[in-house]
Amino acid sequence: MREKAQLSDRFRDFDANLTTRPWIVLGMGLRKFNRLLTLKTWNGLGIWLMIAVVYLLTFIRFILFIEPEDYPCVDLNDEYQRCVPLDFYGDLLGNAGGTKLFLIAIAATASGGIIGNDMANKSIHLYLSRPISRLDYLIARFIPVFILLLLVTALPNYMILSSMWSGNGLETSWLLDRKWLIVNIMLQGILYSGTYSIIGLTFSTLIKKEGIASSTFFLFVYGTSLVCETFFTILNAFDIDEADYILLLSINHVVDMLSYLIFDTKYYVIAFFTPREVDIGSVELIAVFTVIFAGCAGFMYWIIQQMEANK
Amino acid sequence: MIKATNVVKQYGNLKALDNFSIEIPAGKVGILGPNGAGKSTFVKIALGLLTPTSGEITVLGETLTKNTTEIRRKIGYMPEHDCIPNEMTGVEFLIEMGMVSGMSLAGATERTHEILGHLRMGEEKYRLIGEYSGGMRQKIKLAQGLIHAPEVVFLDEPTSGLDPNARREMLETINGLTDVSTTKVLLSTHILQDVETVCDSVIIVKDGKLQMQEDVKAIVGEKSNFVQVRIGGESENFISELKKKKITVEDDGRVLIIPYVDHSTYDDIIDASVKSECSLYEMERTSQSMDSVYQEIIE
Amino acid sequence: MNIKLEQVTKNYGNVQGISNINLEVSRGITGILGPNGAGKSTTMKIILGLSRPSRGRITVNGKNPFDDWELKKDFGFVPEYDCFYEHMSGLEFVCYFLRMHDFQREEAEKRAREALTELGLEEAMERKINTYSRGMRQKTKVARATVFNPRVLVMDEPFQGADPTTRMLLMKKMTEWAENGKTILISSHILHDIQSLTDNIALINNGKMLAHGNRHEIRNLINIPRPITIVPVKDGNLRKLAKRLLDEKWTKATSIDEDTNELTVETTQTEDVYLEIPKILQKEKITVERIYSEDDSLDSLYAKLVEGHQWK
Amino acid sequence: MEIIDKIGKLPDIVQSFAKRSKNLFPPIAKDCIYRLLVNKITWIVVAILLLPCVLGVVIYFQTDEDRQVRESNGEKVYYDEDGDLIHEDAREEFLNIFDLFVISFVAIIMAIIFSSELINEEFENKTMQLLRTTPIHPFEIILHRYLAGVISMFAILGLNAIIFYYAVMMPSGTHGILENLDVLLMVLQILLFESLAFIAIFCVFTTYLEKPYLVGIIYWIVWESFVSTQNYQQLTITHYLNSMIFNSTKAMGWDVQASDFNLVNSNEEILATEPFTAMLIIVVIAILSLILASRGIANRQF
Repeated sequence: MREKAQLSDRFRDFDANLTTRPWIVLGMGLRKFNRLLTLKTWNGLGIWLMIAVVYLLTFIRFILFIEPEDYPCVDLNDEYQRCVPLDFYGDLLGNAGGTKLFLIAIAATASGGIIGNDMANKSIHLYLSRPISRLDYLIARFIPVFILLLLVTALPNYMILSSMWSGNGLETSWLLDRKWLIVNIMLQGILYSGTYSIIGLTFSTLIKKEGIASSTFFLFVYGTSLVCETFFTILNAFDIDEADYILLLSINHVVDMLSYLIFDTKYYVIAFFTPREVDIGSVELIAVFTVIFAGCAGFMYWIIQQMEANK
Repeated sequence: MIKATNVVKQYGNLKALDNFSIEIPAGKVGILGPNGAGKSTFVKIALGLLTPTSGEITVLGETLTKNTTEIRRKIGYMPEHDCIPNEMTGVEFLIEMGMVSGMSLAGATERTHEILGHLRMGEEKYRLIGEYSGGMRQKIKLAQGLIHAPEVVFLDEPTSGLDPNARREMLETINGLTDVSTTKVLLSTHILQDVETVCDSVIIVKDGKLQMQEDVKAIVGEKSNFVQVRIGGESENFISELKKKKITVEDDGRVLIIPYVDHSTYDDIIDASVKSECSLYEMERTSQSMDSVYQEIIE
Repeated sequence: MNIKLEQVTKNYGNVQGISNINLEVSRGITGILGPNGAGKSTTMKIILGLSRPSRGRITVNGKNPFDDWELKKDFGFVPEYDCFYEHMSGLEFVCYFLRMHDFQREEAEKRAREALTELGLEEAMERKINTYSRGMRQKTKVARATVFNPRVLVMDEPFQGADPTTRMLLMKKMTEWAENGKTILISSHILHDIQSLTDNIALINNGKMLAHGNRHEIRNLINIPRPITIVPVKDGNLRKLAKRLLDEKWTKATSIDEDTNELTVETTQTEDVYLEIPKILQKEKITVERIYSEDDSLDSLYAKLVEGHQWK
Repeated sequence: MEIIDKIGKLPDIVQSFAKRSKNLFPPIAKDCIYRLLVNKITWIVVAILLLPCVLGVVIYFQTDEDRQVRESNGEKVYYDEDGDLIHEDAREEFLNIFDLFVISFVAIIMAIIFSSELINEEFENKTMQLLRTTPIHPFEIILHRYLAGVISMFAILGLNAIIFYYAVMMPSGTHGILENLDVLLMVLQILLFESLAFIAIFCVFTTYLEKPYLVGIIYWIVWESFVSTQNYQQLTITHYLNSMIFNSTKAMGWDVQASDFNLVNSNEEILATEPFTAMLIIVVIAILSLILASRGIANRQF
């Protein structure tokens, strides 16, 4: 009896000692990140495997076979350049040789159930009844995918950078001359990670089943990119100048173009084995990107807003 | 504890709450009402999950219209539907919920084990929630509402889907809550017997309006003017025996209802049972139950 | 309709669902009780021909419901869980299943309207099901299962989530249907409801049939003394009555609660006691206002059986 | 003996099914088609399907000025800069893109999506249990859903084919559009048989498997994409579809080789099946699949 009474006293006078909202959100995100990388589920295993593939590719394709003097950019012909940080995001197929396929696959696997599962088992109602706002919840769910993607976008690029730096004898001046590169790689990483995570989250909100959401995301992003590129090639065969605009339909290409914009390089798509320049104004590009990004974010927020109201 | 003045909530043309004013006292309070009467809407407004179309509501002395998220630190919520993920263990899930409420890892862990101990969950708390039975799931749902030591906890149909044993256990737990903590309980349910056993006071809501607010003890226990009798053997003999005494009997198949005049009615019944050689299983002057009160108010 | 289960066993892989269940139901309401996972739903599904028993025989009017799909026009099933085409309105949903029962379109719509109106859904029936509350869903399920006038009605937790008004309405309907000769099997966790609906129950625990029959008969099977509580009107008679009852050979013990003015008698005998006590009361001229046996309620019967008591 | 008995009863059963179907088919079809049309994934597929059509329109406006007109028999016939007939070019583009993109990619994905929406969703929503307590034979449950699926899939893809055909053929004027209607008809025929075959096959997957998506996609990649180009390609549906295209185009007088459609084995022997036989085989496979699927539902334990 004595013991029970003690327990009851502690129970009664318990002081939860709650922290503030930013910490809750950050903690939620980090814990979810931790759960994503667990080896206990097939999803986690798959993500680990794909991360391994990305690093392997980085190591073989970029670290071993690129001469330090070719870094970061080398002229492809008179007009176009091949830049390693850009090439990294290129297609695995074709002669670009990059990791995009795996990046999208990782984003699809990681983001598929991230909100959809909460909606399917209705635990979202519990999260929303906690002292966080709906926007906080969205941010907390955005963080893990975003961090995960940064691990496979910006980080390998920095690894290439540091290996090139060591190839150049670890001189500080070399690094100081390429300050812009360090910033650009980060910007680029954030751009890719942010876009894929928010689109992934949108699909997860839209389709409540994890597997279907993942595959739809993959088909939507990678499929449209393939289709648009095929059509771009065909249109080019007909010598149509406005063919460039068809690439705006593919999120992949929009992000690619933005990333080329960051590096201030001419964007090209390989059609019939020759690079063809794609010339779309930066204003249009940023406008399209903003529409996509804001559309996805707004849509998710709207769905979450609807959650309780229609119950 | 909760005070609402002229709260209106409108969904399109539908008025879920219509000029709803109430002052809910502390303790264990039951909310009753038909489906769609506005119970859930009220609870969700009080939780800050919905904003009322107009009107003002204060919970624990704080106005909800200003800081809807902050007030949730003081409120626990146990939803009606099944809403816990299958792929986590009970302990993991509760710690996660505690930390989402803003607790530290150590605090949440300690509290989780304390609550689960209090709810009499043993080693199974380390198993995946997907393997739990309905009663255990319900306990986890209750525990997540209590994890951050809230001042009020809203329980939305805590006994739905539970088998009789689990239901009894759940009711005992809720009953004991006020003994071991300062948490106040607001319970919404469809099972009137639950309110009878658990609550101190009861609120009945219909069509978005408050119909009644009363102490449970005051309503249950008032005697009615009927005696209920259950007999074995030939009931025809028994009835005709009573008819000789000019007493009308209503037979609803399993029990007989006999109007009560005074104590002599009891003697008449016993007399009739002896004469007709029917065994008398049960004789009782029916008292007012939650059922009859509820029906009276709703219809 | 005559439903007969003989030694029915059902395994799910290595997990035993139910084992050696014998049950015969012909008409009226039968309540199936038991804890969660005891095998109530499995039994119901076997009766409905939704799953095949691993061993044993199930016959409905002499036919096996699993193979005989035409037999199923007599089956109405109210499942425990939600199973709707959420995009349909309640009316469309009921109509849809009426069409599956080979009713023509106009006929189906007329019947569906009638059935839904009868259950108090006349306003909601044009609305989509995904806007329904739980009580309305429950009513829609019941309407769907009864609209084609089946002879067997199997209801798994029909009162779940239904508000008291709905519950009372459904209970009234069930009594009506039972009087019209339907066979109704019903399971519910709220013993109070079953008790006010029927005395005929089947108790299942751990996949085994514990008892089947009238509530009172089942109580008589349990081999423990039954306390009967008597409340006299006047205080003075309390001790007198206690003393008098102790003289009887079937009295094991008596106890008096002064606060509530209650006298509790523990008896060894069962049936005769209920005849004897009124006689004694009459002879001694003691007026009592209450005679009851707490043990007789379904609640306590359930607790005793499920917790595993001795049998005679 | 039992089997012989069953076969003896078959005409009666078929007759009673046919009679009942008048009452059963409309509600089921209405519900199924509605479900398929409001499905989000269907609309994503439709959006992807519209891309080629947009492309065709863009090409038309771009090449508008370059083409040359000659009058013959009062009809305007269009030629390109090199003096070739535009419609002969365009019809080949039409068939190539449609074959590559729609027939061997989108249509199969769509069949997987549709069949799992039709059958698997019902298992998950547990409405299948309710259906199994109604006096309706498992074969009828599957048959009417299947027909509804075939109708909607054929309608969507067929409409898309017509729009795409029009978009691609626009540069060649009315003459070109009318001249090559037989290509369109052939494509529609292929689409019909493809819907018939694949929805039935994926229905079998959905009735027997918990997660039919994965198996469906593996089946598509391994069986219909890989095996269909190999020596034993007669085992795949794609082979029969290809044979139908090959034979029809040949009959239309196009210059095509069997190897264009992978209809050769490793010894360069032509494996193409006669078109009528191919159609028959597809229909038989569909019916057998439906019977298999209905057995799956009948034996399913809930």
